[in-house]
Amino acid sequence: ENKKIALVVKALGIGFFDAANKGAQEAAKELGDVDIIYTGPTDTTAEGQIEVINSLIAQKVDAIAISANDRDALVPALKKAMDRGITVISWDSGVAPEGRAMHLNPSSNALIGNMCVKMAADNLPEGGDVAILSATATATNQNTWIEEMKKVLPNYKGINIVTTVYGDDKTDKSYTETQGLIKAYPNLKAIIAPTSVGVVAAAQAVEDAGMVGKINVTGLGLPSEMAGHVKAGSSKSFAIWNPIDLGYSATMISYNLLTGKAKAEAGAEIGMGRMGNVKLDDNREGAMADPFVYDAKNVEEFAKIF
Amino acid sequence: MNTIEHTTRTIPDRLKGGAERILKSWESLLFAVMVAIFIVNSFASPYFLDPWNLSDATFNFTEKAIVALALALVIISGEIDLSVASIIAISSTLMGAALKLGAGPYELVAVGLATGAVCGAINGWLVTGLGLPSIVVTIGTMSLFRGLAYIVLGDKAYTGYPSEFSWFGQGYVWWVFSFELVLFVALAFLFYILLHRTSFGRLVYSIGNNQTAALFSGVRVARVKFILFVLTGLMAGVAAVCLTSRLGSTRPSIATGLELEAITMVVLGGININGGSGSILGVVLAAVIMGLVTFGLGLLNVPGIVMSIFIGLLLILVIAIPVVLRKISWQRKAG
Amino acid sequence: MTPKPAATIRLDGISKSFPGVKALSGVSLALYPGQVTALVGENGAGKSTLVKVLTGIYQPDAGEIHLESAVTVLPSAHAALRAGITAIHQETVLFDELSVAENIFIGHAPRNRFGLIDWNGMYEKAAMLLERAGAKIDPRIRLRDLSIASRHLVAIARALSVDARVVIMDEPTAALSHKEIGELYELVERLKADGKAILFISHKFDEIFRIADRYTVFRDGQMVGEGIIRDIHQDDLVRMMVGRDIGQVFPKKQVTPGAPVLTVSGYCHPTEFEDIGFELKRGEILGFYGLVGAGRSEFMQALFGVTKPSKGAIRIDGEIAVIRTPAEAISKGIVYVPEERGRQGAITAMPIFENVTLPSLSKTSRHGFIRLAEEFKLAREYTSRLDLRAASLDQDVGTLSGGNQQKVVIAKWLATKPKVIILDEPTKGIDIGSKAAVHEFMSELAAAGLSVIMVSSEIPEILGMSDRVIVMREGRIAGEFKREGLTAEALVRAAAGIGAAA
Amino acid sequence: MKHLLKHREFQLLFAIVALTLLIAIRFPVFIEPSSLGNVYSDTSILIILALGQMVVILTKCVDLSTAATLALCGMVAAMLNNLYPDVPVLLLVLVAIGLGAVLGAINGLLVWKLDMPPIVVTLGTMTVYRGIIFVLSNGKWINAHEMSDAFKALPRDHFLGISLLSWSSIVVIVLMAVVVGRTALGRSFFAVGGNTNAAVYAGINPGRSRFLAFTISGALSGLAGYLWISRYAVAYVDIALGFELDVVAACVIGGVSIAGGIGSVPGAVLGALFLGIIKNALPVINVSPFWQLAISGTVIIIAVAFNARAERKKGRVILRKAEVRA
Ligand SMILES: Nc1ncnc2c1ncn2[C@@H]1O[C@H](COP(=O)(O)OP(=O)(O)OP(=O)(O)O)[C@@H](O)[C@H]1O
Ligand SMILES: Nc1ncnc2c1ncn2[C@@H]1O[C@H](COP(=O)(O)OP(=O)(O)OP(=O)(O)O)[C@@H](O)[C@H]1O
Ligand SMILES: [Mg+2]
Ligand SMILES: [Mg+2]
Repeated sequence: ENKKIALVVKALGIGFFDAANKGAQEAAKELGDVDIIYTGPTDTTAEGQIEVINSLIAQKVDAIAISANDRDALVPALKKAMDRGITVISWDSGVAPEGRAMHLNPSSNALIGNMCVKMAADNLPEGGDVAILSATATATNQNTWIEEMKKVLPNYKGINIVTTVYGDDKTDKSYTETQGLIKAYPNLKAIIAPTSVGVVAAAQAVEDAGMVGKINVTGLGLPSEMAGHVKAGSSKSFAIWNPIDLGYSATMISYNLLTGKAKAEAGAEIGMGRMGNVKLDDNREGAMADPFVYDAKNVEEFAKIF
Repeated sequence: MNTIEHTTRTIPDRLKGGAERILKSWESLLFAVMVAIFIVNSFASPYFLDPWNLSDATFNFTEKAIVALALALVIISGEIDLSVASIIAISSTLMGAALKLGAGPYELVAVGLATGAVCGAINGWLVTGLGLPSIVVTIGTMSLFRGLAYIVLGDKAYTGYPSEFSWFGQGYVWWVFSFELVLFVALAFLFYILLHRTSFGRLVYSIGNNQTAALFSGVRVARVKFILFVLTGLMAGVAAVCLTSRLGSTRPSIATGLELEAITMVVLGGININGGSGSILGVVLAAVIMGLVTFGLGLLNVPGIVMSIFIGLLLILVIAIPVVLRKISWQRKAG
Repeated sequence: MTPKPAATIRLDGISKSFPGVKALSGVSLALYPGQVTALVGENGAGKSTLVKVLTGIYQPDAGEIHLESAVTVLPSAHAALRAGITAIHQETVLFDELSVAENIFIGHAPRNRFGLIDWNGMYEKAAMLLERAGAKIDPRIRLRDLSIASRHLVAIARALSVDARVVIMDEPTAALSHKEIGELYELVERLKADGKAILFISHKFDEIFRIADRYTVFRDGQMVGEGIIRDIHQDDLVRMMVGRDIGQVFPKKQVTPGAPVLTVSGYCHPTEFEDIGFELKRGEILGFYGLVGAGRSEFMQALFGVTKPSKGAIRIDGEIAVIRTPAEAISKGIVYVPEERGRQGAITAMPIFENVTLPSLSKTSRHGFIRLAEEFKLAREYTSRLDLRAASLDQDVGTLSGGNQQKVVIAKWLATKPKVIILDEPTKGIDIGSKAAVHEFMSELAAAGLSVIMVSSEIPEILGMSDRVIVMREGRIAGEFKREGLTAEALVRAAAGIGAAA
Repeated sequence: MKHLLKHREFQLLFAIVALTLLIAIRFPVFIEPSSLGNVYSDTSILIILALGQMVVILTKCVDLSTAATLALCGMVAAMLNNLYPDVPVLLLVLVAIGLGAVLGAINGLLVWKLDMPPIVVTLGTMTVYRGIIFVLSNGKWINAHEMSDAFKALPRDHFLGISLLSWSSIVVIVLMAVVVGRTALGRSFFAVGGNTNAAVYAGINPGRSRFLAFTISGALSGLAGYLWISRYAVAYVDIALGFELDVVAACVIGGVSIAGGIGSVPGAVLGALFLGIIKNALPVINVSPFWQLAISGTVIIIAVAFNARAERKKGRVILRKAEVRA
């Protein structure tokens, strides 16, 4: 009997998560006795994820690895899953500690926050106004990163964050918000969008407004989606961790936990196959790897992969 | 000089027998559909026929169905309320705010219900007091109420609801019967009585059929409609309590899109969208059908959007089939 | 006897069924150029259905239509227009939000050379047609700003806008007042002179005998007779139509009015009526006469609490009463049988018994819970008192004939045991047989001690039924008359505002 | 002047100008020609959809499937472009319009031939059409670099200093003004919605008129689908989710009566512009994003109340004296 590991994502059809699924399949092949159930709601809501979790509990899966739409709202449903003997971990976007065995951060939040500001600052030797375009106002990881960005701000002289707007991970809303930023802040020099949907829309809006060279869009994006905009010059660089590795690692961790090869406790080290080990902190959280920066030199190469 | 014969011919009360009525009714069609889906599900997935799983499945529809019960009355009266999901959002938000002010579980429930009722009253006043069409009023309040939730909460969330409070959305009354399910059954029974067994229900039907004639018959049309909107707000408040308790937290985006599912339930349940006819039993059956379909497809890991294709087709087919059958039978008679 | 010319249009063996009703079974009808054929029959005899068959709105189940001796099929209203058949329908079939010109031309508007609607041409032609119909109306204004009579003139202009061989008029005078009716007669004469074949449907016999050349009688969807008007006596025509004799037309019982029940003083409304005051006694029938649009319905509706008066007071049995809603009026014993039965009176998609008990629900229910047995009992009692004809009490009111629907509405009010019943045009559009029935129980109600207010625009009815008559003109009381010695002329003068004859 | 002010359209125009000036007081950049041009560009799609929705509402129906139709047509156009980058863009635009017309016609047929309530039909097809996108695309996105440059360029190119996106809405406005004002079909929409029964007597087939109204709405949604996808250079399942309510709101603000039979092309256009300006201006004038929803909700309610007052029957005047006084 194969082990059933469910990879639950924020919403189906997002390139980032499809890539993570690739990694999960790779891990399953490596392990041999694992079936991956790749699932998630259609739009990014907690209620949708709860329905998915309920049907996974009913199917008696062995493990659930989830990227959460809401840090808190999923806790009761996931608790129920754990009560019924299912191993639950979160990855990418986390769940509150009582709702999961452990959480796998793609990278450490502090590193991501710092990286975002650094990418903006590297192109602004004299400093200048920077705006943040986030996803939904409730997105856990975005909010954490924005906090981290604000923390490191004093280290970058002259960089001034003027506002944070929300594109709700919708292209049209992100686009309109970007247009609004361009109009409202004539001195705007850079837009940081720590979301793969927002960063693409922002780059598009900057190009359409003829502001290429004046405003630099940076943040977190997928090479395949950003390649065109790097070429067009609206984005000089952006960062991301490798989603394939992330899906791979989440699957490996789930497998190790459910087979009892590892325990999710503070301070524990859990194996992630080819990705090495992750060390858990007091909140039972760990980081996979550093974010990786893409620019005109390497983006084409990676665009073919994810 | 009395030329009109006063025949003492009495008119019989009813012509059609009860059995014939029941067999030909919409509810029997829905019941057949429900049984069919149940059987198909049992064969399609080995996990379906498990009491705990079925119990989990009820969470897929109870909150929406509670709202749908009251919405059904509003729609029978010829109006509509698109703002129910937003009322849930603001109710939940104010419950969270009350929590921060130190409210206990029962005070939280009171805040949730009261907020719902007040929002319903606002809708009711705009529709009956100012005489505005309910479809556009509630498109407006839909944005307004959710917008208020965003103003209060922004990117924050309320968490840390007390564990006693979580019973409303997660607790079980007995064995596999959750509090939500029991509450829904009880409310369905109450709404059944209200609509089909009280004079208030009769007034609702009369308004939906012909508002002017109802007014000219002494029905307090505005008052009845106002009460219906308040009732719908109140039920949205009930749903907000359940949902907030089940999620254990509040975000302003809570319950997005719930209004369309509730309306789909009402329409699938055989309530005439133009008002005047329909029954509570139909709505209950439709709720169960929708719950079974989504749960059955969920067990097969069918993506949610594909499920919604099924629901959409079901909606069109269930309404179209009787029409087509009637047309065919006429043609036979004529030809 | 005039030599019989070739018929312009001839219907043969036309049948039409609706689910559950056979509206027409094998009827025939012929219309001749330059002649007016009157079509008479009880409510529900199938007259309007025949009109709809002739104008392509309904397709007959069987039978043939011969247009100038060629068999014709009329698959749509458009086809009928092209075939030169035009009609003024019984219901107003116009568009409130469109301009007068468009109301006249919708469906066949003049086009310019690009195939687009030629608005200017349309306005010009509309103005011409309106003049022909005897109306002074600007074709550019919106229909909703017109009075009811003007609307009918627009409907007539619409009928004239096609170059028709056949003109059909289904109860065209029902909503017109004296003066406009006269103009309509003139128009009919002109159409006759132009050689048009005219079908004229009416329940008013004086008018039929005045303008028709021929008659055709329908009963229960069948043709039961036809002939030349000059050769038949009114009584025979009625007998043919109803299938029995109608005795006394106005069976008014002599009642000595008792103490005042309702006293109205100084009732005003900003735009509709002003300073209305009168006294209504027990057992009295008080007639309200006036031209169509005199404001009688508006005043009655204010009395019933539908609209709010700006000033004024009423006393019921000597006590001051305030009525703000119909519910209050009903509880004080005032009820109103409205003019527009389909819209304001009956709830057509609900069963008879539910209609009857709607205002009495508090009596038939206990603690707000419905008791069906009580409801059926109440409904049975009052419907049988009015001799309602129906298959069962749970039948939808919409499936009843017009006269029977009216009975349901009246039964509904009698079941509340009112003190004052207001009947607004109680016999409008009702056939002669049912009319007698309505008059009969109106008289019985008064004899039983109820006070009746009867709004009517028909002089014979007013003269025949009322103990006292109040005439309204332009929202004010123009005169009050005792029954004795009251003449039609006096009424018309008061209603039209012509000074007393020398 | 007084006469002009009585028209809803002029009142709305006045409100729009006042609103724009108000914004300009705080942010003068907002009324620079290029900025206003942008706002119009941004609102073009809403205008196109509102005009389609208007004819449907005129016939006493409502089309809740516009946004889903838009998304499906846009996705199909994007997929075709992705698969066959050499197919001329104009052909793809025609395909999008044609597909939209077919989807609209399906709504129309269900309403016409099966007598189903339009709100139910379009509620059903709304979810079905969206689901089809998922099935077709397998939930995948089509990104900017997967579209040909010509495909993306069309709405961005300028002609006489105005973007082709704006031009497309201008063409649609002119076309719809002719259809609604000067053709028998257009007038039949008013007739059917104003008094369905009377329309039958006037030789109009209400079912057929509704069918055509839905088809027009579908075709315009199809066009809007292409414009949307190429504008934002991305296609996925949830494109324009919930946008149908904005479209209905634009119509209602523009004075189109939800009860049918009342409305005008300028009204619908102005309604869409009003909503567009608010949505564009709020980010500019620095209104917290959390306030935006509540503000647009309030605006809709106020607009409805305002229109209802204007529409309310000015009671018949029987009393002569009162008439003189008034
Ligand atoms: N659309 C319909 N559906 C069902 N029954 C109908 C329909 N139209 C007419 N009927 C029925 O057909 C019969 C003939 O109706 P019709 O309207 O032709 O009567 P009429 O002679 O014009 O009466 P009136 O004098 O009251 O106008 C009636 O019994 C009526 O109820
Ligand atoms: N121009 C109009 N616009 C809208 N409704 C009208 C118009 N004219 C008449 N009506 C309606 O048609 C019905 C009959 O009209 P009518 O003119 O008879 O009313 P009235 O003046 O109150 O009454 P009456 O003729 O009984 O004195 C009334 O219910 C009235 O409200
Ligand atoms: Mg008739
Ligand atoms: Mg009247």
